[in-house]
Amino acid sequence: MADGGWLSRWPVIRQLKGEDGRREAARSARTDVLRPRVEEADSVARSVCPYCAVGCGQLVYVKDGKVSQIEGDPDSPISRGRLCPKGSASKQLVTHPGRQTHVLYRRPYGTHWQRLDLETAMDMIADRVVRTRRETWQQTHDGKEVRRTLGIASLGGATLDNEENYLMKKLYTALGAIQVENQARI
Amino acid sequence: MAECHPVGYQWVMEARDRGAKVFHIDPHFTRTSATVDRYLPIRAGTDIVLLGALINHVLANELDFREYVLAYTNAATIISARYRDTEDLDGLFSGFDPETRRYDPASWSYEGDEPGEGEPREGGIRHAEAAGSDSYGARGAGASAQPPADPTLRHPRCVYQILKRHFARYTPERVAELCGISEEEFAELAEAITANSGRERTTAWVYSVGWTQHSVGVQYIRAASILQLLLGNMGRPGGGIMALRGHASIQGSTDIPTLFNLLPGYIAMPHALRHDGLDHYLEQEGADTGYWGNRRSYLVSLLKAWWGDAATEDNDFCFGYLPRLTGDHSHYATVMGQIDGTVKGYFVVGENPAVGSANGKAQRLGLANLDWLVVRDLTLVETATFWKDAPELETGELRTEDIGTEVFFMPAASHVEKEGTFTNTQRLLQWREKALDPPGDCRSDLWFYYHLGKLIRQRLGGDRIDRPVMELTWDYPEEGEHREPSAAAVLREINGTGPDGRALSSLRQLKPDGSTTCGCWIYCGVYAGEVNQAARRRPGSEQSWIAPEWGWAWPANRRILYNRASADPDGRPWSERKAYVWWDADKGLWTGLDIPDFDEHMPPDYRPPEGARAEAALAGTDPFIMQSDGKGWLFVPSGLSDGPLPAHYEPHESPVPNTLYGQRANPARRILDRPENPYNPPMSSRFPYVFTTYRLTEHHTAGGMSRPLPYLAELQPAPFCEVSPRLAAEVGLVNGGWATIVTARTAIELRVLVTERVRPLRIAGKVVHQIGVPYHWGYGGGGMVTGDVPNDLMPIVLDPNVFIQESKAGTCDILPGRRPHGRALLDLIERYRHG
Amino acid sequence: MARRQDEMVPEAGFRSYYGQPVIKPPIWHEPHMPAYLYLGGLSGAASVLAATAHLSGHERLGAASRMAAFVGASAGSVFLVTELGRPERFLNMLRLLKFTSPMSVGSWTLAAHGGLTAIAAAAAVTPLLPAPMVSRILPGCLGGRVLPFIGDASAMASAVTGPIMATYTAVLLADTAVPAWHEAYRELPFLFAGSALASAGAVGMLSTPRAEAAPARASAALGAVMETAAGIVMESRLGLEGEPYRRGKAGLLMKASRVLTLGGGLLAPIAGRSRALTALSGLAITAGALCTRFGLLEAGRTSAADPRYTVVPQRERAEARRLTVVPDPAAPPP
Amino acid sequence: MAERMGFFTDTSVCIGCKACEVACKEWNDVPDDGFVFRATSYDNTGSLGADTWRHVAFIEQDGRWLMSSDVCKHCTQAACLDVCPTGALFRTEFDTVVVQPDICNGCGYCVPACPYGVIDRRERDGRAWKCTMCYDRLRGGMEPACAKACPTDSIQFGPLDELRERAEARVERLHADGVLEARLYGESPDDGVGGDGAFFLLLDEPETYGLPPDPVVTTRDLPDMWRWAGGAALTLAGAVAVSFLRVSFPRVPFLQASFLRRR
Repeated sequence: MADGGWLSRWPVIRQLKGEDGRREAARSARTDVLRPRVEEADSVARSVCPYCAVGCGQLVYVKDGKVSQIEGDPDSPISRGRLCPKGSASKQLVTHPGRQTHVLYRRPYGTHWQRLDLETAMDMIADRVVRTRRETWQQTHDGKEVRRTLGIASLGGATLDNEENYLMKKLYTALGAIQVENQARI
Repeated sequence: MAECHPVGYQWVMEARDRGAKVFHIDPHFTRTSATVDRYLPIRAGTDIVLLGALINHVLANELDFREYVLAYTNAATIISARYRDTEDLDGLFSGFDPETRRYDPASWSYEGDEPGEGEPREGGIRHAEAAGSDSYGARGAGASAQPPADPTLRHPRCVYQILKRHFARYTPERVAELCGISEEEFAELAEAITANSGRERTTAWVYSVGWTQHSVGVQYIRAASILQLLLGNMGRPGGGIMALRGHASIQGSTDIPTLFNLLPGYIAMPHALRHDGLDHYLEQEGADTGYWGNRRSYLVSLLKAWWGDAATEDNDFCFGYLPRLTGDHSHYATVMGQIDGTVKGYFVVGENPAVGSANGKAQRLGLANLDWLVVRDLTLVETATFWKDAPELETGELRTEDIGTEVFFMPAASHVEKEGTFTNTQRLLQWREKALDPPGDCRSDLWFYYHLGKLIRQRLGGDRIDRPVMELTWDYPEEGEHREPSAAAVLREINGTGPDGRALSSLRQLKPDGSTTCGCWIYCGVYAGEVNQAARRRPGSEQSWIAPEWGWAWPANRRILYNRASADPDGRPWSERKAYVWWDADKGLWTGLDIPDFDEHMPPDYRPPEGARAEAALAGTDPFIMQSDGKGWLFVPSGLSDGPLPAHYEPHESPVPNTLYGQRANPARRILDRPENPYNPPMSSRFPYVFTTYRLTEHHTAGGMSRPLPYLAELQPAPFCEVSPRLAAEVGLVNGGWATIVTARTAIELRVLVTERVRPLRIAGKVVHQIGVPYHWGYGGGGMVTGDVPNDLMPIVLDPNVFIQESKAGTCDILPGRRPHGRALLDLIERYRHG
Repeated sequence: MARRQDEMVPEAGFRSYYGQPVIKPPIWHEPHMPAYLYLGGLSGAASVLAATAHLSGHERLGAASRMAAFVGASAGSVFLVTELGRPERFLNMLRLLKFTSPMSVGSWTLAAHGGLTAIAAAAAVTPLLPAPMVSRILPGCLGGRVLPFIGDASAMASAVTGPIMATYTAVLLADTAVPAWHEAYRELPFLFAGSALASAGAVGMLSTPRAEAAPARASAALGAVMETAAGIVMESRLGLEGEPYRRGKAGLLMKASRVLTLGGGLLAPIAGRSRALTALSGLAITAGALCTRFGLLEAGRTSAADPRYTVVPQRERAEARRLTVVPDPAAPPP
Repeated sequence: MAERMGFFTDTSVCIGCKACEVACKEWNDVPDDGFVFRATSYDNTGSLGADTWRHVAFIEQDGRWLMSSDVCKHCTQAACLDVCPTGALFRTEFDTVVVQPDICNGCGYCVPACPYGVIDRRERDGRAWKCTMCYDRLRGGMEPACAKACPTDSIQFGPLDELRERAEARVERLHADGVLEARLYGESPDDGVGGDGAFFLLLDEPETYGLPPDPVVTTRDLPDMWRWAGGAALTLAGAVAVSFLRVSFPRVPFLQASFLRRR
């Protein structure tokens, strides 16, 4: 069929040459070159599903800087390549249009969001932490040294990485923030 | 399990295929119920009656695995003569103070171990107020290594006899009366689990938040532990009690806790009123025998990891830098602090309390009273948008223009856009490779906290308040265009280093003198040999069924905890079928399929010399090495806040009385009696129905990671309740129509699914209807599908040990049709509150 | 306890899954599909009428029928193309020739028939046009000599494609899983042929002077009788599967069709002297033919939408076979 | 040509998780099917269609809850393929039935032709869509997305002959275990569609799951249909002739002349 010419590719002509009209003759040029898109991935990362705690292995395929597929890792002795509906929806989780990619800011008593650049937002948050910490610092409580602030609290989800939890606890503890909690309590 | 952990459930299906008999006990007929041998519907909040009756069945018929029980549990240990049981005090244990509603556990001690005057070493009011039991869960409270014991089990004060007496009233008749499980069904269950336990066989229990989210949740697990210890099912393959955890790294979030009462590795946060310096703290916290005897090494290595060279022997290794607790600083206390105005700034990181925590209104009122709020997430969850779409705006309780909270929404990187480890439900750490950079302003939480820490340090001076921050080791290699801190470097810090600066390979290398560092002692070894062990990916098909070279499990890559118990006291497997680890006398070490959870060179005939410490204080026959006496605790002499043994108490909100004891509900449960948190009166005709919440396969928690996804949202597009045909007929509910569920907190509207999967139960002579409510929906949150918030119905009433809310059993009323809106909603609730 | 359907999750009984259809209803739209069915049938029968009229010297009737055949085929094609989900790809209809696909056969037939009727119509129209205009459009002798010949030949040829046009659409409907259509595959072609004939007759008698219209009237009458007879046979032969033709909107349309077609058809031969009656008859037949087509589509939809029509006959068939075949040891006990 | 590949969906181990529905959509980029609370147990996608290529049915019965993942049957004698005029539908080297989206012109004929109600036209797109058994994945030696995801192996993929053997063994095992209602559906090459490339183990009558109890490929009767149509066509021609006969009989002698006459 490589011999070009629309006429020779015209399925009716191919039918006349003896090809089956419900098989070969019906195939389009696109069909002939169809391959699984994961074959064209630029990279594959071995990951873990972010939903429940079973810890199913995931393979994350990336093509042109975008996730092109996420599916089960057959090597995982936990999941053997299988995924539940949530795990199977992981690509949508990371690519869906409702995902926010900009910093948003709501000023006190404000009625709408406004954009803020990341650096400004980080500076503003750091300023607030430092200010609130100073303003609410407790050196002692009932005569005992406590070295803490009850003015700053934190609640983390349980999809945080261990390394993230570690830095959070480390920083908060050094700052004297003790109301540091997690989904694990809930 | 099929519902919430479908991929894990493949192994249950496989076990069934090989002949395992599977029971499902749940108030709600789920996908699991549909695929097991026997489904037993139970009234929510009564599992201790069932488990207690199973324990009674085992004890009364002497079906326990006696050799195991004698050798490996504290069945023979003799308890203080001051102890009084619920049998004696009509539902209370000795030591209860009605004033503070707290227990003094002194009388629960082993004989000869009773504390003197004043605050006991572990337990007690201050301990209880700060959720101290949380740390004991893995830790083992103080008790002596060789307490008095009666191996004949005849002593009236030995644990075995106390147990027998305590559980005698937990009969099949009581199960039928309180749980709604018939005597025949109970007999089938009891027969199955006892027949399937012993040398040749093991039985496993699997639970989830259906056991924990109760005002007596910890004691549910305790009850199962007693049963499993009696049947010899702990530390053995195919045995155990498995907690199926619902979030990717919720296990990791307790191991390396972002929890108020814990430091990494279940080390208790210091308490201002209980501890002074480092030495005093170590003296007060935990026993000297068993592995906790090494706690100085664990804590000092942690302090060295955090404050590096600044931490020296002379300054208690900066122990004083740790802020002190003075009571309850948990999530719900924090929310009350927000409402009261003490909490000014709040970070919410990958969490959505506005719809995900009990009593959503209290959560939102708290958020509305902050100075500033930082929300980090993938989408605009309700916690970020409450100021413009909270239900309280419609009722007039809040007005956007009056809410002074400054809100920062910081978009987060997804799991494929950062590297790091999750710890799964079996304590397995798995490293995720990064697939690509996060888009736009999205950053990992690692990036956020690292750079925030740097910015804060730039703003601080050197006074005594700021010194802990300035001296903190806070210098990680930065990678890539976003200057992402190296997660591998953080993991290596967690693993710890030796005096030579090299990564440690085992927690046994940790030293009390400050020569080692370790961010989390139970994770020590995850970077052994300078290799990220959590990143190991040897295919399962190329390994044994234990798959030791896939990821890394704490501690020391052991896949079954306390697996010394899989061998008999002499170190031989209980049976060939159940061989797991065993003593190899020729080589003089423990060996087997898994890594032995035991000092590998300690022979079975080892007996500790007088004055021995830590693991050396335990015998070669003591498998439960974290406990001070090396035994599995049937009876808990200290550490728990609500009793040494489980007792059935009705949920805080319950439509029926407790027919077992005069004491209706858990006397030590934590009640937050405030205007924001009104309760339904127990046994109230206004709230005649039991309701329970749960998850569906198609969604995740409060929906933050599922509602915005069309592929998941379309599968379960609306909040609904499940009711029986009988209740539907009584109340006038129509399948596919609307219902309004009312509690003292609020009323929400849901679609109705009338189904025979929900069965009315006959409880104490009357029909009790249960209503099931999946809790995945919220009013916004970028969700494709929105609806009222089921968690808004929930009261805040907490388990006294770990401060988890009772969200699995409450009471409510149900009405046909949609709810009123605006003021009319508040009026409706007022009417219900005041009858 | 009494259990109503709406009281609980309906128990998916032996019959169906929540009362949902087993098969998909035809997705074809109104008026496209029924209009095409009418126009295609009209064109097909009209071309036969045209050829026969030509042979028998009914030139006016012939010319009118040629026009009807041409307009039917071309307007029908427009409806057909616009009915496609991707109209720009209508040429893909001629990628293959598949005898298993009535639509493929129909497409080729329509292509041929459309071309033939166009030429035939052109030849019929040319003499009516002013000669200068013709010579401007057509070069040399083409207008004068060749076109009439080709036109006649095309008209004759279209008498071959015409009956196919008039009946293949019956196969098109019958060759589906829609019980009301499939089970009617014997009668449907006659119904279509009759209706097409009546339609062509009606157009013929409406557009032809009374003197030449007798064959058209006869065709109309014969067609109407044929359609009615086929319809009666069909409904009496089909059991449950025929129910959609008798019920609801489809039933109304089919009844209206019956009255209009038969009324119009019987009126046709006797309306000769009255233009009004002729018009009444012709319009009644046309309306009847349209009702037939709309009714058929509607009946097909009803038939597909109710799982009873799919399940019950199949269940009976399966049961009958089970009773006659040696019992399968693996089969569960009843 | 490659071996014939197929699905064996063993509903006795289906846990109704719908991973198949989602995995299919993720791989094949199938749009959502709307957000409708249907109050039909846990089924909110309703049925197979252009935007749902795997569909999990939930049937609540006394004491049991049946779940079953439905899919295109990839019939041996596929009506959709037979009636497709453009050749958009074709039979692959794996003996599966696939729509080529670059060819389909949305004529819609396949839709009512399918005896299982599988294929449908996506109205906002104009073309017909259905399960391809992940034809692109198959060409790369991968298994279809749904079968790969399925947590309990309820959906099994492989050479059809092998699957048939496995299914027979499974039914025997279930019968031995007392599950007498277990039966195969669509596995027999002798059925009305020549056997399904995707067949099922069911625990109740097929119609309970929304499946036709005795489907027959409509084109089986096509030769007959053509014959009847031929008869009708001839009758039509005859009727026309008769119409002219009665009134123009006298002109018959001129017929020949009329035909030859030039204007």
